[in-house]
Amino acid sequence: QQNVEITVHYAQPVIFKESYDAIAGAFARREPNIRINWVTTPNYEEGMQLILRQAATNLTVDLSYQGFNRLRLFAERGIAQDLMPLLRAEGDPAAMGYSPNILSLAHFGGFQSGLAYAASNPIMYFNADLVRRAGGNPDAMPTDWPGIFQLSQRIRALGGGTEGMWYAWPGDDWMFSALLFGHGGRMLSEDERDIAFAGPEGLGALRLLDRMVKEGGMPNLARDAAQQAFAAGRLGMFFWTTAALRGTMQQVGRNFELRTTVMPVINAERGRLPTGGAAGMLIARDAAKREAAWKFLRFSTSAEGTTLMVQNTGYVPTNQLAIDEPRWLAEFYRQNPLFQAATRQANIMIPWYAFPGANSVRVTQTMVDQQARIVEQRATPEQVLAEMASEVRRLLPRPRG
Amino acid sequence: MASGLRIMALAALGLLFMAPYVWMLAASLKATDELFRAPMALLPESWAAITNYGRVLREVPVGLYLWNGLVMCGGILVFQLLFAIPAGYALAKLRFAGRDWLFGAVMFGLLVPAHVPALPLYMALSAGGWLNTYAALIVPSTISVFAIFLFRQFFRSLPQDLINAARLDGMGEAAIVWRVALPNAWPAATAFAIFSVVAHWNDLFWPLIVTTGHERATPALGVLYFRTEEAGDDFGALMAACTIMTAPLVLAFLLAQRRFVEGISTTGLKG
Amino acid sequence: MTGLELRGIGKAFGQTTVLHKVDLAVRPGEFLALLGPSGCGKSTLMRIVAGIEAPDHGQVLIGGSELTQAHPAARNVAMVFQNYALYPHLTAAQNIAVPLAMRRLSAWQRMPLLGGLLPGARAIRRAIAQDVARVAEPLGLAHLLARKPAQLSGGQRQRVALARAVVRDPSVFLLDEPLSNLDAALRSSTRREIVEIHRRTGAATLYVTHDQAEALTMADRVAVMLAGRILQCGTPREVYEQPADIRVARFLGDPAINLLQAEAGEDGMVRLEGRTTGLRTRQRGPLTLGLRPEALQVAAQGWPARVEAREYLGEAQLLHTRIGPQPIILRVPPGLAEAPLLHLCFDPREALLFGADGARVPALEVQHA
Amino acid sequence: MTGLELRGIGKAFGQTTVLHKVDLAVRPGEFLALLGPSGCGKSTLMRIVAGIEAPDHGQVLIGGSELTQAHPAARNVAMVFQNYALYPHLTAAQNIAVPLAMRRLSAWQRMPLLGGLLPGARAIRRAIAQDVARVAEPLGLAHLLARKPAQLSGGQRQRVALARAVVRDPSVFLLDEPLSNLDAALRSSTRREIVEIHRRTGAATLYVTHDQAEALTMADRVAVMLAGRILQCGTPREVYEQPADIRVARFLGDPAINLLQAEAGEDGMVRLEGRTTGLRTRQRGPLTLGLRPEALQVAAQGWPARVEAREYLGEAQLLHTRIGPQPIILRVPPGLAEAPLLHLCFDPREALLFGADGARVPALEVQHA
Amino acid sequence: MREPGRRGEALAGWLLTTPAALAFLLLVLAPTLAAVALAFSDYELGQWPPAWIGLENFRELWTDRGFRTSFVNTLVYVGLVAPLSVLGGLGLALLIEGAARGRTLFRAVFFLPVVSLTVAMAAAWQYLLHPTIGPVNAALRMIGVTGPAWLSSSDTVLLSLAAIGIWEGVGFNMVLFMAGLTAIPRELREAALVDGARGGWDRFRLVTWPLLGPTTLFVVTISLIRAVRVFDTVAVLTRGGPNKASEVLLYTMYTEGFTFLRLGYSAAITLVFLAIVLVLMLLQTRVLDRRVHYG
Ligand SMILES: Nc1ncnc2c1ncn2[C@@H]1O[C@H](COP(=O)(O)OP(=O)(O)OP(=O)(O)O)[C@@H](O)[C@H]1O
Ligand SMILES: Nc1ncnc2c1ncn2[C@@H]1O[C@H](COP(=O)(O)OP(=O)(O)OP(=O)(O)O)[C@@H](O)[C@H]1O
Ligand SMILES: [Mg+2]
Ligand SMILES: [Mg+2]
Repeated sequence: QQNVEITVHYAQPVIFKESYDAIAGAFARREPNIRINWVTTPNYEEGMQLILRQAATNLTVDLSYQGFNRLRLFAERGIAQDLMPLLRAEGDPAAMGYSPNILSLAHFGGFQSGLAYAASNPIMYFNADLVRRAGGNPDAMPTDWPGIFQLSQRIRALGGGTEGMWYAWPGDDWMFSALLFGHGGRMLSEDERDIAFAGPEGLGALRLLDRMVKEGGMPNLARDAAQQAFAAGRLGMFFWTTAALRGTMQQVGRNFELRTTVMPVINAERGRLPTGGAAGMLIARDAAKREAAWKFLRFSTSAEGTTLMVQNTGYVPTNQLAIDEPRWLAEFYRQNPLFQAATRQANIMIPWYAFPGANSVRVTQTMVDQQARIVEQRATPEQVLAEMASEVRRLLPRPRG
Repeated sequence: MASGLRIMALAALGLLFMAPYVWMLAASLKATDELFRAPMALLPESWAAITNYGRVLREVPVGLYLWNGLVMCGGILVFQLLFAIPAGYALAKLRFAGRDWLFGAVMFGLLVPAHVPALPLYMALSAGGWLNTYAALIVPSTISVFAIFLFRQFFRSLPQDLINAARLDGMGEAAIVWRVALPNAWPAATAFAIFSVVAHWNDLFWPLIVTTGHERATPALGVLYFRTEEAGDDFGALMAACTIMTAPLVLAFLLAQRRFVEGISTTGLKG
Repeated sequence: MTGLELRGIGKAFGQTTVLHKVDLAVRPGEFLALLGPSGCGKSTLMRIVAGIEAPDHGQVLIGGSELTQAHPAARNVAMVFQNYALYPHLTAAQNIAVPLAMRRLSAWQRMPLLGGLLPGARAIRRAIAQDVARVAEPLGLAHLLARKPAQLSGGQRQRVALARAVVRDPSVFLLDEPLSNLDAALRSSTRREIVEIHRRTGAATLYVTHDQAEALTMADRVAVMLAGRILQCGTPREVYEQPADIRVARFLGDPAINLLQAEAGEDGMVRLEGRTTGLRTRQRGPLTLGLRPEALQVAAQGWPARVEAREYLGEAQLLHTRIGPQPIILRVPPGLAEAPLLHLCFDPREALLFGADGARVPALEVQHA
Repeated sequence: MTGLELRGIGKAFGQTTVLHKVDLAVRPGEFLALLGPSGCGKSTLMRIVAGIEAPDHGQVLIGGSELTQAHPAARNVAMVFQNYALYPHLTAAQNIAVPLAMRRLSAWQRMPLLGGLLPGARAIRRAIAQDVARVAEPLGLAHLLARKPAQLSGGQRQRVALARAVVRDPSVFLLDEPLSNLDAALRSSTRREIVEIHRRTGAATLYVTHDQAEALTMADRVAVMLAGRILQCGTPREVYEQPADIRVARFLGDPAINLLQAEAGEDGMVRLEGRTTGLRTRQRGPLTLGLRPEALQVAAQGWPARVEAREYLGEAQLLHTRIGPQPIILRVPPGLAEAPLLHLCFDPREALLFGADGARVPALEVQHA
Repeated sequence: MREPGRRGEALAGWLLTTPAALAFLLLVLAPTLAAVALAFSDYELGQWPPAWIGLENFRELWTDRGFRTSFVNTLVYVGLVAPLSVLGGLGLALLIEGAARGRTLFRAVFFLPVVSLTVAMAAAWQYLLHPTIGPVNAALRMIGVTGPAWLSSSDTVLLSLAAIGIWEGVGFNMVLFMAGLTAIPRELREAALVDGARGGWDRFRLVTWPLLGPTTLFVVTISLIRAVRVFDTVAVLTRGGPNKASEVLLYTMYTEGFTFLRLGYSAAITLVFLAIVLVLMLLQTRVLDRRVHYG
């Protein structure tokens, strides 16, 4: 068999490098004729730019792992390819661990535009020392928001610039989705022609944000600042993605006892959580490269690949076999209890909604900007919801024809 | 006593200015978990300098980055000077049709942010198969309108009779540029050299676009790679990398300083 | 050997007209001094010849070819700037060597490092260094060659500027007050050096100076310029002894010529303060009588004069006196004429007559007064 | 009225010692000319007095107070720089006004816009403008006041520099070759103007010039400086007629003094080229005999001299002759002594004698030769 | 008026400017025009070919709240940073040049910000200005003041960025001014001393300031341009937030183009940006260049 060389791109090497290296090592033993060149970008955003820029000239990347919410954009621009035929050719997807739930994470543009590689969901990090000093019990943290707020106020009362809680609302709409989905809401209507968040669920989400400030005493911090404050032992509870777990552990070090737990429940029945993470999408057009790239993608999302991924990152597995069969990951979770919080929420994970059309990224920015008004207490949730609704509506693709 | 006051004021201001650097240096000596401890201590509790710097030197090809930086900055600087000095001289001291237009173009060029022509340039380089070469790093920056403007300003203050004398002595305009104008604008040339090198040494935007991988990575890009691939939130090591990459610039500045002190005197002239 | 010719040169700075249709020719091998009061346009004229200032009208011809438009470097003229215009970044030796290096070395050979390695370059550089030393020696610059202009005294700078001009063989020398900052001894030795160089090279020389002694001793001809016009151009003797215009007479001579109100009677006899002067002229009525201080003698009889002041000059003294109401200065040996009241006389052949318009009026007949 | 005193001033630039323990006093109201060859240290001394160069040793006293370390502005001296140092961005009038504005207006009143509104400022500015006009007028600058230095001729710039110095009443004037670029007429009128200003203000004045005539006519005393040392300081007559040193004699006088090899016999009689000179001295052996060109006369008998060249000076001529092998220059009226062979004689009272070390040797007895 | 002798000069002028002009044309002008031409299209990264939509983008700009905020923010930022960094640079240059000791040291200290690596400095600033653990607020707490959330409050974020901008620009300007100071002939300063300029201020007003004219014009122009083009600090420290409080033109341009992928719209912002600054610049050089004294 002929030697093939493929170029594979992924973002956030800080988080993912070890996992890809491990997978590549295992893959090389299996397919010695396939050589992989790696291209990385610091974050998803630049990864997206890289692929789009290349699309405008000549593509050199054959396989790219992109953030879930960006996949739609590539699908709509005809860069990502439908993977279902390839998958079908190998047999029943579900038997290979690609359950419909998992496939749906990367189902955009009406076809299977990618295969989920790693998934994450928001969790709560907390400083067990502070919780104890404030009279809380680290082993039985509050499971609803009012409880959190009370604990937060008690931690703040410790003084010396200590803050109680911080919720990672800035950046993109992911954490807002968590609040919205937690209420059982959704972003757009079924046919994607109109918004659906302007109802009671959306208002609930924004009110909850408002209460975090009013009742929980949440300070106005940037995300990096919050993370630093947390690492410095000055922040009690920190709500953010499980993906940051490894870095946080490193920063915290021996400063205090770091613990994690699930997100507080909002609506026990309809409440869901958005899924972050990456999916691989196939770009290669050249037949040989395409085949080789597919082989790697398939392997990286197989039970074996997923196991390696989880062991080296802390993400939630995205292969049903790896989740179900204890031989893959049970041992790992026993040894790393901090990583369990995310898996305990895996059952309520749903895809991170990606907006359609050209303005998809802008929509998320608009939502963040609007939330800032609440956090800075410059507007009520009702005002914000109304404006957010009208602005997002304006940015949605106008129905053609 | 006035001079004492002056030095005190300078020292106080200097401390303020140094603060971020002090933090960077201090951080490069600390382990990550010490870094954000609430009452910050300047010196680390447990010295992690060896770990941090060792990690940088071990995990990234520092020498390669520095070499790439040197080639890129050197190449850019040479061409910028080659293009800008004659142009600056012509704009300052020669009268010719179209001069005002050219100066207008310079002023316009000053306004154009690097991002604007970036995409077309990228496409051209890509079409020419130049991506990931030194040429790709150097070529787009070879023209510096900043330099043209700077040299024009400094050359304009040169006494006209100096140039007249040179013409009588048989120098052509090109010879005047290099033999009379430039030697009398050394501080400006040095200032520009420093800025050019600093700007490109630290530039992330363009190298990130035209290079992939370590092979042609510049120092700033190296830091970025180090952060994204290795260090992540290991601030201590990251700051160690920053310190290493910044040090050559600081050294270069210290060496170039003398050029500012050496005043250019116009005592060749009377009146 | 080339000459220099200026035809109808006109120049104005904004509203001020500085040169009015100046015609001037320096013959091949000639040394021509340009003399005129401060601000009359001498330097401007020189700069036009050199090609660093453009005339508004007129033509500059060097060696017969029209070069009004040519680049300074193409004219092959050497110039001492009134303000020296030394290169501040070069040592004295390097300053002097520039015109040679520019002409003898090719562009490649002039390259900083590489140039030295090229064949021939080293030999040429050695030759240049020798030439520099050769001109520096008589100008007393030998021990100053390694200094930069900022480390030189005023006079030393001026000499470097001079050396830079005379180090080569141009077709025309333009020297703008090249000795103004030198002391008497250096000045006279440098004067001799310049004359010697001029003799050797035979280049047409245009020499601006405010020092008449310099102009009169060195020049073949002197051009007297006033307010942008050349009033007279002739040999030193001509301009000094036979000035064509009262302004020329007034400008030449130190102390200045005495100009006295005189009157030509009906008979044409010129009378000064009531006494006849021995001069006769065709004009009638008021005239100006010019008498140089050295033309006057103290005598037993003549015009009675009151001495008002004495100025000691070393080798002579100046007497400020008055004949009637008119002031008159004379130069006499020191120690002479201590009395407060003297009698003055003069040789009418040395007297000059000017009409009301300032033009010279010839004396028809002269008798000893 | 204040005087100026320099005590043991020493100054070196790197290895070169430029001033060797210079002692010099300018008495209150005195006009002292500093004369010396190019590069001897005159400007450096002036700059030390002004306080813009610091001496390595010694003290500067102005009006009796030690001001060696004082700020230039605190010394209240006015200076004409040899290279003018005009402010290129200011007009002639503004240049001249600077020292007045600095002293008469407060810092607030000097503020660009606001300053004009402050009480009193306008009146003071008017007074300054009047003063500027007052000094500009006699220097012939009245019509040039609105020009910037770049638009002025060399001589005009120099006059602006002079005007800037003389516009105020300092305790000391320092004038460094203030007239070097002026023509004879302007020079003599400006000379008179300076003397007048000096008389009026009575400020001690230190005046550097390379023009002896200037030094001798204007100064109360002349200091002759050579290679960083003051060799003699005395009245013009003293330094010209009774030089203490052969170098002083050689430096003063234009053309320079004739220095001839002579011999004092056993009887002390001084002989020149075999003929007795009428001078007697206590020294024996070879001596140098100094004779100024104007001390020599053409006579019926005396030393036979061959005429080798003649230089025409207008009011006189110079004869370059030789007595035996020794060259000798004399100054005679023009038109005289046309013969190629002459006889020269001199009044022994005007002759100077110098020993082998250059010091003056007194003549004991003098008889007419 | 005839301008004889100028033909050679003109030729030399053209020859000397040709390399620069060609490079400028190829590397700046042509790509810029190409990029700006997109302003009349709906081009999005990855979607080819774009459609020409005339002035549609500009119409949208007119109503875009984000653009307006960004415009005003930029003005405020420029208004703070440009004058303060020019004055600061000048002040430092004079202070240091006049200092009796430690000139080398101080020059280096104040120059350090110029060589700063964005990655490192972003981390440092984030830490120094951290609302709870940062030394700045810690110091404020010591004197009983509760410091604001410098970089995350919409009240202070622009001020903080401006302070950082000044910090970066002052050293830059200082070096330029020092280069300019050396070009002032020593004799003129001496003349000023003799003429009675006692204090530094007198000498400054009389000689230094007027003769620094060309340098000052340069520094002012460059400072304005640098300030108008502020980007790095916004991108790494605040990303325009919170709620666009630190959104500036170039960052808007960047996000519209590269994050939101709307290159056409981004080009329209560029065009408006260029037009505004070009007019300002022309005014400035027309007015100032006239008043500057060149040797
Ligand atoms: N900065 C300097 N470094 C070295 N040597 C210097 C410096 N300044 C002056 N000199 C030397 O010191 C000597 C005295 O200089 P100064 O300017 O005082 O001479 P001067 O008597 O004024 O001469 P001139 O009549 O030519 O103006 C000169 O030989 C000059 O070369
Ligand atoms: N750039 C200029 N703008 C306006 N007037 C000027 C300019 N240059 C010279 N002038 C004027 O032109 C006249 C002639 O100047 P020029 O320099 O030729 O005089 P000059 O004869 O050399 O005098 P000096 O003996 O004083 O050097 C002067 O009155 C001068 O003020
Ligand atoms: Mg002149
Ligand atoms: Mg001098």
